[in-house]
Amino acid sequence: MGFASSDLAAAAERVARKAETVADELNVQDGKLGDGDLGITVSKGWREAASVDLPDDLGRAFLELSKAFQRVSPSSYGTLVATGLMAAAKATKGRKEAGWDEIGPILVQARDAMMARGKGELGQKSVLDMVDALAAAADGLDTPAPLLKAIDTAATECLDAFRDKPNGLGRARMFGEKSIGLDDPGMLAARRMIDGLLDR
Amino acid sequence: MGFASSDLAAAAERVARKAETVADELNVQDGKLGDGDLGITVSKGWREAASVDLPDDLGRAFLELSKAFQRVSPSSYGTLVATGLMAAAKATKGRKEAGWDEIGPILVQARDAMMARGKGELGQKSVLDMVDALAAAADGLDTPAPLLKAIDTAATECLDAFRDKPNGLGRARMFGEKSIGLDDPGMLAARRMIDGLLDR
Amino acid sequence: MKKILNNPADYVDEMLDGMIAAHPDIYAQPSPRVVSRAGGATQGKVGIVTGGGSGHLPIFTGYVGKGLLDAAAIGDVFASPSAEQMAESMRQAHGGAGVLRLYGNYGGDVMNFDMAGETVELEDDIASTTVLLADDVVSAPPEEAEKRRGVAGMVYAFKIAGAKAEEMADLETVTAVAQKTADACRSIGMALTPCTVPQAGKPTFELGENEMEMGMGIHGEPGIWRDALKQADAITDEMIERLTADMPLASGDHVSILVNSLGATPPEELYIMYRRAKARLEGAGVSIVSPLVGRYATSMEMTGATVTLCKLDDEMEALLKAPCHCAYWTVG
Amino acid sequence: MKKILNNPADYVDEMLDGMIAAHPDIYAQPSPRVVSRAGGATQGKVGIVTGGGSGHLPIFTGYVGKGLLDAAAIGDVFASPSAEQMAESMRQAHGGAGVLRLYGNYGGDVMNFDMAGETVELEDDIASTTVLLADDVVSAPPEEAEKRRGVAGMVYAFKIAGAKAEEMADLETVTAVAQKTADACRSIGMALTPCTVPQAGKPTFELGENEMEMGMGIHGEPGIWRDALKQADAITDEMIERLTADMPLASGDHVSILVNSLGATPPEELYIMYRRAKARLEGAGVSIVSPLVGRYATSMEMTGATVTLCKLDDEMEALLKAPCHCAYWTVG
Ligand SMILES: Nc1ncnc2c1ncn2[C@@H]1O[C@H](COP(=O)(O)OP(=O)(O)O)[C@@H](O)[C@H]1O
Ligand SMILES: Nc1ncnc2c1ncn2[C@@H]1O[C@H](COP(=O)(O)OP(=O)(O)O)[C@@H](O)[C@H]1O
Ligand SMILES: [Mg+2]
Ligand SMILES: [Mg+2]
Ligand SMILES: [Mg+2]
Ligand SMILES: [Mg+2]
Repeated sequence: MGFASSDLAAAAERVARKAETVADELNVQDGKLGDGDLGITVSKGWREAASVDLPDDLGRAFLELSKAFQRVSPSSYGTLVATGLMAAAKATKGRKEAGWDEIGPILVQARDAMMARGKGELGQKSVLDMVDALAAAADGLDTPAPLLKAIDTAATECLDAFRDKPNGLGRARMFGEKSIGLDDPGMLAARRMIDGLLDR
Repeated sequence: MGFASSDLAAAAERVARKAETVADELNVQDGKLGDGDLGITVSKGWREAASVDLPDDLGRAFLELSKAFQRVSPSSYGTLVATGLMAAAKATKGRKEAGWDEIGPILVQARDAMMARGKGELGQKSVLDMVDALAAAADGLDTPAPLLKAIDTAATECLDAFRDKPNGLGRARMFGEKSIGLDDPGMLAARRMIDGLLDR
Repeated sequence: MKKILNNPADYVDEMLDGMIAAHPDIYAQPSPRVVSRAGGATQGKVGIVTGGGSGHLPIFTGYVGKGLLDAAAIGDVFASPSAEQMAESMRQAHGGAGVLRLYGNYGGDVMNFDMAGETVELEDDIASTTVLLADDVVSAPPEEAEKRRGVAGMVYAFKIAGAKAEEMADLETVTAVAQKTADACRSIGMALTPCTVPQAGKPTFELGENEMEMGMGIHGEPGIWRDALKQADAITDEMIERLTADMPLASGDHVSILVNSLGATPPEELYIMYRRAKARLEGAGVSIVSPLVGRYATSMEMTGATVTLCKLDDEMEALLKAPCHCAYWTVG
Repeated sequence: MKKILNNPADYVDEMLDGMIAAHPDIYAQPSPRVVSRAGGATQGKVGIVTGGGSGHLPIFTGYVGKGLLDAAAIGDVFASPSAEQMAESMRQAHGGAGVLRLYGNYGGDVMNFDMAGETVELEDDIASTTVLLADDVVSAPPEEAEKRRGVAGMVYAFKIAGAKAEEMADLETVTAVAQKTADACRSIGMALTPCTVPQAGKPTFELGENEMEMGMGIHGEPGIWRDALKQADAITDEMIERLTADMPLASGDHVSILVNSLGATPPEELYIMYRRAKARLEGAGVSIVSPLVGRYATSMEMTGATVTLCKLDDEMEALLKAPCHCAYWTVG
């Protein structure tokens, strides 16, 4: 048994609900070294995504989610999320269901697509490192509970591992040393979305 | 014995010194119903006036004081003070000395010139009413000490008498009822100049 | 004081130096605090001068230019120039056909410009006239309209009288057109944050986070009344209603409207107001001609806006559309 | 939030409505968040498009006009437009001779404009090129100059490339001139007070009464370093020194300089800065050509200023002086 379009819709709704409550936190975090809009980006994007009626075709469902982000959240982060969702759409095209064990490989494809779009590299303390860490954690797991638990742990470890490095991408890059000690807002946003998935 | 150009210079210096210390108070008072510049007007004007070398001819000495105000304080109040000083210049032209008993009549002439220049009337709660009150108080007195005392009392009484009336001239006019209870800033400035004369 | 300046006492002179240096093709400063056209007075043309305090750019000096003003005398921030500076501006503007003094109704300015007029009549034999802008509807009731202060309506008077003078009309005619324009303008202002006069060093009033000043002047004076901060449409409605109550408009009337920033309010927000004002006016059958939306009469860094309506006849409409050129406004 | 607006979510759309309504002879809005010239694309002319967040007027949409841009896609305040809106702006600008995408180097904008370029190439067969402005010297060291963000230097690129396109030069030529201009621009900013993004509702940073942010961007980002508030001349000196350290100027060089307000800073204070900048540059034997002093690239009601130097060759100088017309800038 894997996951279907209806699971995606339920997940989007949970994440969207969480996004509303963390919007301020993410704006503040983004404002420290950027333009302070990440909370808006994330909450608007998921609100729109959750409001869409998803088709049964899993690939087209991912595509709709991607388009929702493209429509309302064209900032760096929104565009990267849309790019990642597009990769998932390609991977699941024409199917009604996907296995939990596909999550790991889908995350790898999302990560690569996001790197190509944003011309970023791993190790620069961005959402890319987070997706990479989640992909590694998900690898080989084929049931939802352990998978979510692994992802949860990996997200925390990833934040911890990068906190004391300088940002090398996006607006925060300019602040160099000053970014040391601060969580990358894009990574933190991913962490909060996982909180949403876990109904925290 | 009356007063000479040197007395004028000494008086200008005392008033100028006082004007510096009350500039903030007058700005604040003017700011309540106006543009908050009266303290600047008064302090700049007297600073300039006190810095001028006054000729012995009393009329030309008053003219120099008037010109000092015209040069650096062309706001309503500065222009009115300059106009009043011009009237004094006309009244004392060609003389080295004037009697203390001339102060009353000179104030009457200053008042009339100021009314003509500013198209104002008595009773509108402006510096005009103050000059009028001082003129009446000085009338008939021919020695400095009683004259200063009479002027001092008259200034306080004038402020008290007008405080609870509305302003009818200048920027404060627009505020109608709101100006009730507030001293007219121009009257208050005159009161402070008398404080300066009295070395308070 | 959050301003970019050196010694506050030098604010105006350094500003004028920089302005002349940045636009030497448009402005000249023949004597301190007097700005004239770079080319000087036009022979045979009526000269138009204005004057008043600094801190209102483009008003006053900014509007010196072809199809607009010939010279301006400029005082300290929010303070009248001296009578002598005003007299000098009139000498600079005089091309042999007399001079119109066109400025806002403020006590100090009027006293000094009157003195200046008396001086140049005596000393230089210059014939001159006065037209005062008194367009701020909240500053006195209609019965005492002549006591109102002048605000952004000046912009229309400069433009329309300036175009008439450029047609080489005589002093009487230019004065009449200027007076007609002054009579046809109504303005009202509101402010959200104050500004700071450099030499005072602190704002003249304080306002809570959710308050606005209605009936704001352009000199950092407090407004006539204070209100809870409302939405843009509600603010615009109130402003338009107060203006049209004072100067009723009928279906078919032609008006120009100036939605003006007091400085900090960005054009984005002026457009939001303009959108509403246009809907209101056109809803009443009024045609808008040459609308102006931008920073035309300011109080340095004050946040807020003014709205001016100028009711046009055919002559005024044509003059409003005539060419002009200064650093802040080019038509044609 | 001390702003004049209705529902914050409607800020941009109402602003655009008002802007188009106020200047129907200059701008049109063929589809939401896409602004084109009122007359549409010019057949046979290279189209120039730009795009980026709202809240920077006159940037971006304000510079659509003759001798400048053909279309712009506009996002929420300080946020990128969508790739689809950018694609539509390119369709609107396309007159058969291809389209130059000319905009500032910001992550979201670049990702979306790249997507847009791919889309119109596939769907509409429109050839296009990209020139990114990356003029902010403090945003990356010289070795990584291509990572710098784009700020007010855009204004020069719009003007100079726009004039070249108006000469009916081909896409390659227009692109080369735009790139040459982008390479010749250096900018630096400073801020005294922040601005508020309507949908966020509060300022993104706080600053003490005697502090300033140096190396400020135009998106309400904090500056790169914080300093005690200095006098205008000292601020200007530091800015000029940092710019010329990055792009050395020699005696005899021709440069244009843009002293730009981030919004609330009034022209009075820009002129004080210009006065100093001019003395410094001319003191080094550099000639200033067509100086620009005013509000050319803003962050709504932010207080602060940016200084841009654009080193000119003969071609760029002629193009800078060529005619142009939009609601914010008229030459000739
Ligand atoms: N080029 C990029 N590649 C990968 N991740 C990026 C890139 N640029 C930004 N990010 C991520 O996006 C986050 C910021 O997102 P957002 O606030 O939308 O950016 P902006 O407002 O600058 O467009 C960063 O914290 C970082 O994780
Ligand atoms: N037309 C007038 N006639 C007489 N006194 C006046 C007149 N206008 C103003 N005043 C006096 O001047 C004071 C204000 O002076 P000032 O601050 O210089 O005015 P402003 O700043 O409006 O030019 C008032 O309090 C009033 O006493
Ligand atoms: Mg951001
Ligand atoms: Mg005053
Ligand atoms: Mg004053
Ligand atoms: Mg952003």
